[in-house]
Amino acid sequence: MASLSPEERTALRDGFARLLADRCTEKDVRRTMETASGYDPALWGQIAAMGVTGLLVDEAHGGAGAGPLELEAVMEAAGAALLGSPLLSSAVLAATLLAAAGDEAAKARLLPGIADGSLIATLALTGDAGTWTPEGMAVTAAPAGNGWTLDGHASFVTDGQTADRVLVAANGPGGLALFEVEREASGLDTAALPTFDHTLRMARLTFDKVAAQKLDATGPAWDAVQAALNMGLVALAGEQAGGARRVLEMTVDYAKSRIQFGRPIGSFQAIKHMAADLLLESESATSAARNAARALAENAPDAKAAIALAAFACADAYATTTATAIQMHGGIAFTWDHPAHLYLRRARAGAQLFGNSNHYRERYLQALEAQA
Amino acid sequence: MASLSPEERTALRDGFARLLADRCTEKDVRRTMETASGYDPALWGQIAAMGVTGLLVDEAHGGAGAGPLELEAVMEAAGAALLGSPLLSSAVLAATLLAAAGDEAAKARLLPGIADGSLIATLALTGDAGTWTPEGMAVTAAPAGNGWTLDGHASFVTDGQTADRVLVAANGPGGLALFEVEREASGLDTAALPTFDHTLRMARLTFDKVAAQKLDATGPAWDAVQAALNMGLVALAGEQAGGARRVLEMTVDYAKSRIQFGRPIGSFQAIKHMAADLLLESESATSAARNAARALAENAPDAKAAIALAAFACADAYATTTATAIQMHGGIAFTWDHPAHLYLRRARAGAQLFGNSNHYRERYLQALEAQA
Amino acid sequence: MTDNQLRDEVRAWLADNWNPEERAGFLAKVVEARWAAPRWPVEWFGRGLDDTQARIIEREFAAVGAPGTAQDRTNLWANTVLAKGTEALKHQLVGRLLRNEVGMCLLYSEPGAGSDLAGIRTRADRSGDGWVVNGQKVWTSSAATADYGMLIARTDWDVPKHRGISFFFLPMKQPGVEVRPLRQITNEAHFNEVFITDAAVPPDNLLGREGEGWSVLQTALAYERSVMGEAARGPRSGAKEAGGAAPMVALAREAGVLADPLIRQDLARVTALRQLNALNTARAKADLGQGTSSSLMSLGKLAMSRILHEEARLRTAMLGAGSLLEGPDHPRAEDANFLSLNAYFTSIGGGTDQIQRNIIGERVLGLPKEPEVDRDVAFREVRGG
Amino acid sequence: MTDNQLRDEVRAWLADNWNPEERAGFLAKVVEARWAAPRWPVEWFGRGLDDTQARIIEREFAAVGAPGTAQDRTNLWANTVLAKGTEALKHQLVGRLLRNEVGMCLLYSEPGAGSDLAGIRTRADRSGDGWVVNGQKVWTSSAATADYGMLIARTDWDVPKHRGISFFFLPMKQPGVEVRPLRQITNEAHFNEVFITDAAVPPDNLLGREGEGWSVLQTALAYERSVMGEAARGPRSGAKEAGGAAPMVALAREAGVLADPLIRQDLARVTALRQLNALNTARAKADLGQGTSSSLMSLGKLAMSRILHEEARLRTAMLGAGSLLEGPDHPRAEDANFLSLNAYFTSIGGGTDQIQRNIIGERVLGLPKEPEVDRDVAFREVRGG
Repeated sequence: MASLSPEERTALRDGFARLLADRCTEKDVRRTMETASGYDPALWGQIAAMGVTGLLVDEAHGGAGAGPLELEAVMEAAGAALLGSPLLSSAVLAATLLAAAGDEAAKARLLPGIADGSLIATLALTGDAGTWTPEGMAVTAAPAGNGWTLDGHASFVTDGQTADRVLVAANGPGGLALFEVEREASGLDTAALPTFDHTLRMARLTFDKVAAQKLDATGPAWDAVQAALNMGLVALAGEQAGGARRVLEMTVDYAKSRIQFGRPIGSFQAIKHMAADLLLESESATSAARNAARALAENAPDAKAAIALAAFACADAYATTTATAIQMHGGIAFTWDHPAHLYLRRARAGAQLFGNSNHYRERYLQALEAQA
Repeated sequence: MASLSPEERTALRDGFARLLADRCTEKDVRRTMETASGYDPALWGQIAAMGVTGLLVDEAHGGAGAGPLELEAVMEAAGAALLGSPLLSSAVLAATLLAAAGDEAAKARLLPGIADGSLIATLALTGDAGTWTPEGMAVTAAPAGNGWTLDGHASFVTDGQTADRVLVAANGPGGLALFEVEREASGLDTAALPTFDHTLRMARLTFDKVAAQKLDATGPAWDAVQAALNMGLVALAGEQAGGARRVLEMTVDYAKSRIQFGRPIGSFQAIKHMAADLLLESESATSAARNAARALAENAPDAKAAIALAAFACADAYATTTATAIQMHGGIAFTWDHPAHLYLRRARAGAQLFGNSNHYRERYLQALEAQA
Repeated sequence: MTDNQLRDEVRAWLADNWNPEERAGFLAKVVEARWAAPRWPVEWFGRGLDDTQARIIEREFAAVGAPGTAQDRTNLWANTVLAKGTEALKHQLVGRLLRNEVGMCLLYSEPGAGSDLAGIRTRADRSGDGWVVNGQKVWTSSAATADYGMLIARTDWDVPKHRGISFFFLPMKQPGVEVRPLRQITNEAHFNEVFITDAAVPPDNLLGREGEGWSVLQTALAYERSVMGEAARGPRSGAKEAGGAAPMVALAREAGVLADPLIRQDLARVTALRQLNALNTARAKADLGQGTSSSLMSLGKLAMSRILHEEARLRTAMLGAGSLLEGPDHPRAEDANFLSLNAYFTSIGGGTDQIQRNIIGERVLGLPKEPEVDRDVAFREVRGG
Repeated sequence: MTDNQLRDEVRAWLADNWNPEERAGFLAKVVEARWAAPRWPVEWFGRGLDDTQARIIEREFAAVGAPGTAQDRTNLWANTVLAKGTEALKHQLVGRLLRNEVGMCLLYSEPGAGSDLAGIRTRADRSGDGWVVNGQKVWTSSAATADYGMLIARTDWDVPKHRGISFFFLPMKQPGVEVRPLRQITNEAHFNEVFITDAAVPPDNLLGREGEGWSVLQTALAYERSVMGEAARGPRSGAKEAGGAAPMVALAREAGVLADPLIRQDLARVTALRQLNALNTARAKADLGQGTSSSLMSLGKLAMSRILHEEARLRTAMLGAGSLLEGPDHPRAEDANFLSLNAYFTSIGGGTDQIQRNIIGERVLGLPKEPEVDRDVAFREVRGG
């Protein structure tokens, strides 16, 4: 995997941040979150043109061939701007799964489109339990003629209603395997799920003898899923760290300008001390996210621990920051028109998206035990 | 059980509090905690004369025949004053165990002395694990001639080094039973345990064929132990509530008088808000302790839940209050000569004395499930 | 009249007049029979009873489920008018307020005056015998249907902030009063913004004297806080109030997580918070006899804020991924998410937790106040924003 | 000199002079060879090197485990004298301080001046060419053996508090200086109270100018804070510092509670706090290059305070009833209890957590200061207590 230099990485992140500052304002976020797809196709095109959708795709398939460090950097900007888009589903999860599975034909078929943004893919990995573990899957595969058919359901499928292709983990006669399904496939029913985070899109898919193409994975299917989830966790951690920092900035700015009792509320210790504690939270989230990216990029011995740490530390820090920020704003943040709750909703979503913090604390401890 | 009127209860508590204000000052506490026995025999005599040692003993055996409500009230005063004494061991745990076990001969033999303070008794209920459950016991009993002998060990025996009699829960051929052992009994080795709370006395007892008298219990032995522990928990909860209130008072007084930056530190929100949160803690502890006393006195359907609630709520509130109080005092409370750490030590001891807060949260939930 | 005679009289009256199937007109009868505010004097719909006898009446009404009594304790509007209104206003409104014939709203908070309520900048200027009002109010419920708003406005800008405020009954049905719904964080609109432009207040609608509005407000606020305390809302899905332990334990069972040791600890901890608050409240009531203390209310409100946030957090934890969803098809997620947001109604509304801690620290514990930079300063010199 | 030449020189010197078995006299050789403070000018034991080259020297010393270099970064005393001392004091002390021949202590805090250090009331009055000092200091370590104390004392009572302070080197070995050990909450006595009665300060021992002591102090305090940060102590039982995850996980295993799901969550949470702080520190260092920021130190100190309290709490939870005990026969209980108390050394000492939050809020986040009632007021008018 070709890595960018720290300077190139900063330039990429800053360029992306500038694009979002321009095209993903709060007004844009609110407009976009009311649409069915949950993303702005024009902005998506610009993101693609900048190379962000192809960040993780190797150069042979039209991508930048970059890795977790670059991804984490752009996700900080995406999180700060509350970008609603299929970036996580397609450019992170699907792209990583395809690369990890190693089916060359599938890569050739899908990665170029993912890289240039013209094709949106997503993963279907869990049933209604939403556990993101092998036990949580609820699709079965059966051979049918030259191909396969899928039955069952998958839930919490991000961007499931807009994805052109769905990569499905299903249990078949030979154990767990990965399958590619077209959106228009017969027998596939896609029901949009109403999400508390309005910038997020999820669907529940029902499979009734849906024709599917099996990926010819070079290793165990679950390893590829794990690789995708690990990359997804790094992306999510970056998003959360960036979001937490932005929310803290907003809140500190408000505390400097809001006058009560004849002085800025930020001069009161109650507010000031909450801000100080949040700084520690958001700085820790940033450190954790970047450390996870570093460890995954290096495939370091501590990667498992670092990713698990980032998963719960960033989720918790984002939740704390967004929740405290509303309290610090007072009444104004209790209104729909103030952006604070949009961040809170995003934070609550991220805290459950691939499993909760307790789950990742347990994984972190297991990794520490293995190291010790 | 004869109950005092609320007015009589208040008078008893106030009279006891006045005695302690006079005879159990911080200086007295510090002097007494350096002694081997950990209590002041002269003060003990006055406490007995006031009727506090006989509070739970029935009138037929020289006591006041009062109950949990009266006990809780005096323990609030004891906790506030950091009284070091065998009150809990003898007048609460041993007195309740004897009454619950119902061996009339044993009652006649021991209760009058317990009531008038001339005899100190304690319980030996747990081994080195310190679990205060039937599984945690480590003494076995065997018949020997007309009597019994005990073997094994018991740890965390409060006032074990000073008690004239030890009531031991031991497993024998017929299951769990209760035994009375004399301090001077041959084969009984009593090793004082150094305690972090210097106002507390504990010993580890080793039994090597120690002659013991079996209590002729009218019901299962564990029921009597439970009755004693429940009474002990109410006493402890009262002590913790009273201690927490006193520590908060001390801290608020300090915050009013300590000047920094040209004004009392209690005028700063950081200190003021900590104090407000502690008030909620200590008020809640008081409510929980009194509610547990009420429920036990009435043998109410919610008694199990109320006692478990008090056990963890009071322990946690006391721990929080004493820990925060040190922080609020700043440097002066980091000195040995300031009393804050004495309360912290007591709070840390109480939080483990009959099992920790997690244990009682689990019991509370079980009680709720049973009610629901 | 002995207690027994009174009990007999109210019982007989209720037997004759109360029919749960036919509520229309009942309130007027209650008022006419002088049951609505029995502690009040005879000349104002009352009977001049002491608290003990008034409680007898309340118990009898409660026993049959009849509404309308105890308004001398609970009717914010009528109490305020009776205590502080002009004779003309009292004659005009007290009876109608007891009969619930007047729509009312509160015009206190402003965008620039939240925690610092005395920092209001809505102005009331003399105009003929009355006043003309300009400014903006916020967090007003029922504004669209209200006939009057209890309004605080600044009438004197040359004295320190608390001393220049007056308290009015503002007629709402006039062109200068514009009501706009305020969409809350929960996507509901229970509140409004009220824009006031040259709205008129008649001479009789001043309560207390000009410049004494802050003290009139204190009387009224005690009621608002108690309303607030009861207003902490339950699940949106319509399930009964998440009161005791049972609903949370039941939810854990339904969600299949009751065996999870982490959830069990959390359940015990959170349930305990609610129970402890109930015990505190009961103890405070017993200690105080019949009175209530707004300071202890502050402690209860602070506790309730924590309870609501913690319960919402626990609900979320129990649902896991399920909490990602919302809407009527996902009622448990809807509850958890709604309650997570609505908890701020209690932790911010009616005085933030931070303000409550100030109140507890100063009024209950006697800790000294902070230096006040806007004290003893003419309000027009005070920094706003 | 190129980097390589320098590296060769220091390596050769160390090879000739450093023998870990024979440390006596080595420090004097380091000073003589100008390795002790290579960033300092040649006239003051230095080489006038830039930071990069000085780091080369430090790495070579570190590689063989030799002490004595880097004192231009780490020797609080020598740096302070060099920066602010009179020529006479510099000649008298700088060399001896580098050779660690002078016992030193800090005379800053007072019983009445803890968080509010500028509120000191120890006075230094002119007496002949020098000063005579009266007052009381506290939290002084090494006072009993010190030759000098770095002292702040008030020399002008008619200006606001920060402006009337001067900074001295007080000779400790004189009759007017009485040192009494201060027994800490942990039952140790690492600190002292110092009672100063008519103690003399010679004319040359003023640092900076009279009334400029507060700014001299700021220079010195930056060093003290960094010492503080490193001073957070490990278990009393002598086990190695409770650094990474391993010690806590090992302790859980030994205590037989590693399978307890509640302990497991707690272990992960607490271990994470320490790891996150290490990551923050590493990132801050990388971002800042070679410099250090006292503001980020405040964040690290605040984090460390929480870490130490939480680790102590977790140790206690893992031991259960075992934590009731203390003493050498119960080393794990001794550790848990000692650490529970000693955590206050970090959360109170060197600026309480509350003061750190002020610093972070104001200096890092740029939030406005509180109104200061003692600002612009002659100190003799300021309320003390």
